[in-house]
Amino acid sequence: MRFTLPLFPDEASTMAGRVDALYFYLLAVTAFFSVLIFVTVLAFAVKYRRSKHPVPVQMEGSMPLEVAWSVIPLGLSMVMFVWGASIFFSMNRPPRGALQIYAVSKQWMWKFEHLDGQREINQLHVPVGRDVRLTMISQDVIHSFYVPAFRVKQDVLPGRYTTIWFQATKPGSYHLFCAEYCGTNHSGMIGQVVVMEPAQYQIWLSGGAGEGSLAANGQKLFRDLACDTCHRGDTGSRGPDLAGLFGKPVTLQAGNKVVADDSYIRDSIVNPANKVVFGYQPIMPTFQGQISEEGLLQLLAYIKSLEASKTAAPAPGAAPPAAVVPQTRKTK
Amino acid sequence: MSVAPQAAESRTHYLNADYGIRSWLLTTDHKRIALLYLVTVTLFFAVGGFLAVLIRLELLTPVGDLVSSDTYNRMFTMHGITMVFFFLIPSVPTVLGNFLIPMMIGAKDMAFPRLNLASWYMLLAGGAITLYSLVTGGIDTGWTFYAPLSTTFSNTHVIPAAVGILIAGFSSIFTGLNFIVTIHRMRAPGMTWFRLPLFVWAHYAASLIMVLGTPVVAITLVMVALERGLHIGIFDPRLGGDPILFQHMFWFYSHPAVYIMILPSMGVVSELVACFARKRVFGYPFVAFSSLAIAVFGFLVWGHHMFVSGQSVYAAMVFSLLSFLVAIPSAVKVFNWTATLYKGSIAYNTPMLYAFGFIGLFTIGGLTGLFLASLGVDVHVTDTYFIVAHFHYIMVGGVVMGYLGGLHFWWPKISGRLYPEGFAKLAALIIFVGFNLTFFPQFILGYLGMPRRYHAYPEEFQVLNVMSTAGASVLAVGYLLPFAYLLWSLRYGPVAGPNPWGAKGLEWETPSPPPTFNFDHPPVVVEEAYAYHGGQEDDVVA
Amino acid sequence: MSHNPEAASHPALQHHFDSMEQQHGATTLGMWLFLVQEIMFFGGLFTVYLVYRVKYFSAFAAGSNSLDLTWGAINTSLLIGSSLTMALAVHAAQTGRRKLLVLFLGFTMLLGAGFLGVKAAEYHEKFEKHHVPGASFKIDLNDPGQKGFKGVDANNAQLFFSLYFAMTGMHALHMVIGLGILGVLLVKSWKGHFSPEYNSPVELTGLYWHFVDIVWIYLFPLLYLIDRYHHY
Amino acid sequence: MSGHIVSRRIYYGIFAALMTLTLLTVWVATRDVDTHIWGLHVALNPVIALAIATTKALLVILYFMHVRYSSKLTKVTVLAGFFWLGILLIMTMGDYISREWIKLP
Repeated sequence: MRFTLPLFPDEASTMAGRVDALYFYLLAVTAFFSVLIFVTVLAFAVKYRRSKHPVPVQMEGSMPLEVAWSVIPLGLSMVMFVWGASIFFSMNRPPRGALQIYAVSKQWMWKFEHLDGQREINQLHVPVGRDVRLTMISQDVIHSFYVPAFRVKQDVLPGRYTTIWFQATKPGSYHLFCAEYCGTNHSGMIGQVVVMEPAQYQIWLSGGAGEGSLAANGQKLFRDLACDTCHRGDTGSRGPDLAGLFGKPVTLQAGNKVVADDSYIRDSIVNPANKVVFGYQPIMPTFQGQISEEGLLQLLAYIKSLEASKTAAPAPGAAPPAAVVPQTRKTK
Repeated sequence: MSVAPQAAESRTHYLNADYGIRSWLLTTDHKRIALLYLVTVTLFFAVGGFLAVLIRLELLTPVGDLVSSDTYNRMFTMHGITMVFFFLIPSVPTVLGNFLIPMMIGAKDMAFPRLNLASWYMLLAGGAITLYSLVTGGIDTGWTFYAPLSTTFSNTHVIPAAVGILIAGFSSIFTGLNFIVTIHRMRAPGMTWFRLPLFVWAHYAASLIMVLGTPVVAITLVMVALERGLHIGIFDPRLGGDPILFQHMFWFYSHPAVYIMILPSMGVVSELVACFARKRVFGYPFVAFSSLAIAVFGFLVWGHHMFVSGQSVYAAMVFSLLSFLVAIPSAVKVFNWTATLYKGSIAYNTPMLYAFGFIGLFTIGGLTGLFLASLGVDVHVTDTYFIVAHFHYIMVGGVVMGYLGGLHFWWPKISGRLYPEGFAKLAALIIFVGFNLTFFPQFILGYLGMPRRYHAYPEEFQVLNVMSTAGASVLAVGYLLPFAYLLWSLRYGPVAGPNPWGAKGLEWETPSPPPTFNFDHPPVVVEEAYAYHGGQEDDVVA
Repeated sequence: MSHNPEAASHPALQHHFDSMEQQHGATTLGMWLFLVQEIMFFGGLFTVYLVYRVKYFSAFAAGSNSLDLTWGAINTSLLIGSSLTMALAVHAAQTGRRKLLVLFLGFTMLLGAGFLGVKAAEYHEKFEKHHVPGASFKIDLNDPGQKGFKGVDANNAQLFFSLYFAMTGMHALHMVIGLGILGVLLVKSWKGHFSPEYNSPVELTGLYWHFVDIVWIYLFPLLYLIDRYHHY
Repeated sequence: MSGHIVSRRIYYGIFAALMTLTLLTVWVATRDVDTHIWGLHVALNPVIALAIATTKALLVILYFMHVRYSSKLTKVTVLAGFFWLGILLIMTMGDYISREWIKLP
């Protein structure tokens, strides 16, 4: 047994400092009140012990005291609330232009897919000093993506995308844990986040991407599933045009508008009957259970990569549309 | 002792009024039912405690070497289920509450004595079915039964465990119902609401939660069983269901359930502090109403278990704000107990030591709750050992301390005998030290990022885990001691008089052990609770 | 909570109560608390219903329109009628009219049984159509009666029927229990157990029966009346 | 001792009202009562259906169940039941309604 007694985790993301600052405020307030109560109780217990103080002095309550010890803690805790909520809000709003990576979790492993086509299992390579955004989904039960050194955590749900973002500040290798109990090998569902200097990250990127970019694979799947017979992108096609769709509002049959985000596109593939676009017939069959989560992510990446001006289905063999090189890519 | 204790054997009381197994299994006397519960919850505590020891032994080393991960998962699941549903929730209300509330309000029995007995049978049946799932292979979903793990993916005995908890839930509902009706309708003449002991107020508040919250978890478990048996899509995302909905329904009950556990213990502490400081409780109405405030606000905060679950960001913010509000009435209680000590005349009997322990540990447990209500910090520490430490400080440091304090305090009333004070003080000390050694390191582990429910863990967490396991073994010794000396005292303990502590309250005005219908003469109440006057006349135990 | 040991002791007064008044107050409050518990128990189902109805409205509308409105309305009337006869039974008990009490309890049971009969017929029809959730569930778009399910995800339709069966099934279970209690009351009232001084069991059973009626009063529009207009 | 005795005429009146409301709710359900408020399409059918159901439930509670003639404690107990049901429904729906409010870039 190595005798190490760590008391404080690494701070390796922009969020870590903010969380720790609030943590120290909380520690200070709670330490103060703990000591206050312990000392008072002990002092009274000793000073008024029965052998020294046999006759108690009866008293009623005291309204000013009751008000004071309700209002002061309330005020202090409202500071905690506002402070904590503002951090939480930042955690839940990924900044624009973040490097997009996809994650699929299953019992009991993590799979990461980079836009260039690199795939990793239980390891995630990211560059230092760059916002990274993960769009995550689970194939089976609920998992939770947790990197203690980054102070971020987000449950990964089956059937629905969740996102998390961080900006690593120190190169190194950090624990990745599954934090939501997920069955037999829950404690084995661990991995590493490897934070690299940008130059090294470039070298790593140019390494193993053998199977084409995510969007290109999505394009292939799009054709294999014959999506392009209906989503042709010209007038009179039976399905809506997908070019430039991502991030835009869509009017549905019931008259309501929704924004075509990750979840909308996924739902429209696996459960098309629920979100039929205004002016179209509900003829699309469901693809529930027919496309793997990774396949869905490839389709998603492909649809995101389509820009409005281009045709929906470029000639076979053409370069994958839009810039998919992460360094220059702007997510919409 | 200044009052000559009358020999318990020479008169008829609830223990010797009737003999034989039938007289116990068919009794409708709330005091006998309380003893049936005492035996039952002690049994479940032993099962849960044994599993806790195994869990801590496994975590002595970073690798999973003592048991397989499947076994480990079954152990912590069963530890959670037995401790929460079959020990902590019933403990104080069904043992101490059942025994004392009719006496404290001057009634002959609970409002529905047969329902009271039926509730015990329900707890027993629910426990038996749950233990059946343990011996036939166990269940590995965690006590929280999160879907879709519990509904689709686990291949363990989820349905029997759910059914067992459902039945135990109805035991709890009927207990709460019985308390509320008893407190409303059975009070002795002169026993107004503001003369009620705070113990009764606390149980009233806890009973509200039992009646209003438990049915929701009951129907949720029915749906889990249906989903598991029929795959109808209520919580299965592949069929259009939403697993987050399960979490909402589960925590709607299971968060307030924490207050079902802690409120009755808070009631115990109010009694102990008043008696051993010889003072009326400072700010009685504030302490009383804070119980009700906790019961009501406790229902509005369940979403703080779900900050990283994929719940709406805005819902999370509302739940966070409300969670801070529920902290205030708890703080008010602690401050009032502290103020009660001021200029009191404080004796250090064992129950008072447990009350001190409760105040200290509950303070830490409650204040660390603020970390979890703060959204930004909760994201980091939720589902880690920080949570585990926090709720053990509340549930073990709070509830069990209160339960043991109350058990010692009323033991003379229950059994007619005094426990050995020296051993009892030693045990209280051992439990306090062992508890802190077990659970304080877990706060640090949690902030370092060690997730809960891990069978194996990275090496750098080992030292803290070894400390925790060492503490657990101390704690285990601490819990075995009362078990031994309380049994011993049944036969060899000095005979207690009706009021060995010089305490106020109707239960102390009747002999120990009390007669079957509690009072030889129907009491009439003429003064407030805790009418300690300060003279030596109250001072029975030197 | 008036304690009056001198009050005339009624044979139905239990030992731990001081007076019939106290006993009546306690049992009534106990029954109301039980009903509050029931509200929360059904409330869990209503919550699930609400979430999925909002999420999968078209599937719920299609499922609702596949239910038989006429039978639903008839059942609502039967149950309201049984509530009336139950209220009259309580009245008969309070005024000490034994024969009327027996008669109205009998009517109540009859109407309740009629409700369950209709429910059984409806369940049977769902079974024939394979609309019972589970492995054999299917939507048959070739059946002209199921045209409304066009463009609806079968899983979501199944969710509607799951909730339909869970809610009406839980309700029917309460009816069956109610009928059992009414049967016991019928025998007891025949034997003259109840009087103007002591009729709490009739009154409390009445509360329970009316509560079950109220649950149905909500279930009827929630399950049978979704988006009827657009499907007509 | 027994509870309040309500006149039988009230019972018949309530029964008639309940039957009328049942017919009304069936009739309204098959009519188009959707409307536009500030240009938003609002389906009034479920609102009316639930308003009628609540009226019916209130009649049953107040008269058949004698709550109108009962103690304050009974009234508070009934209210508490519906209040807590409201907490469960509203706070759960709060999550579902506000999930889409946060705009991800």
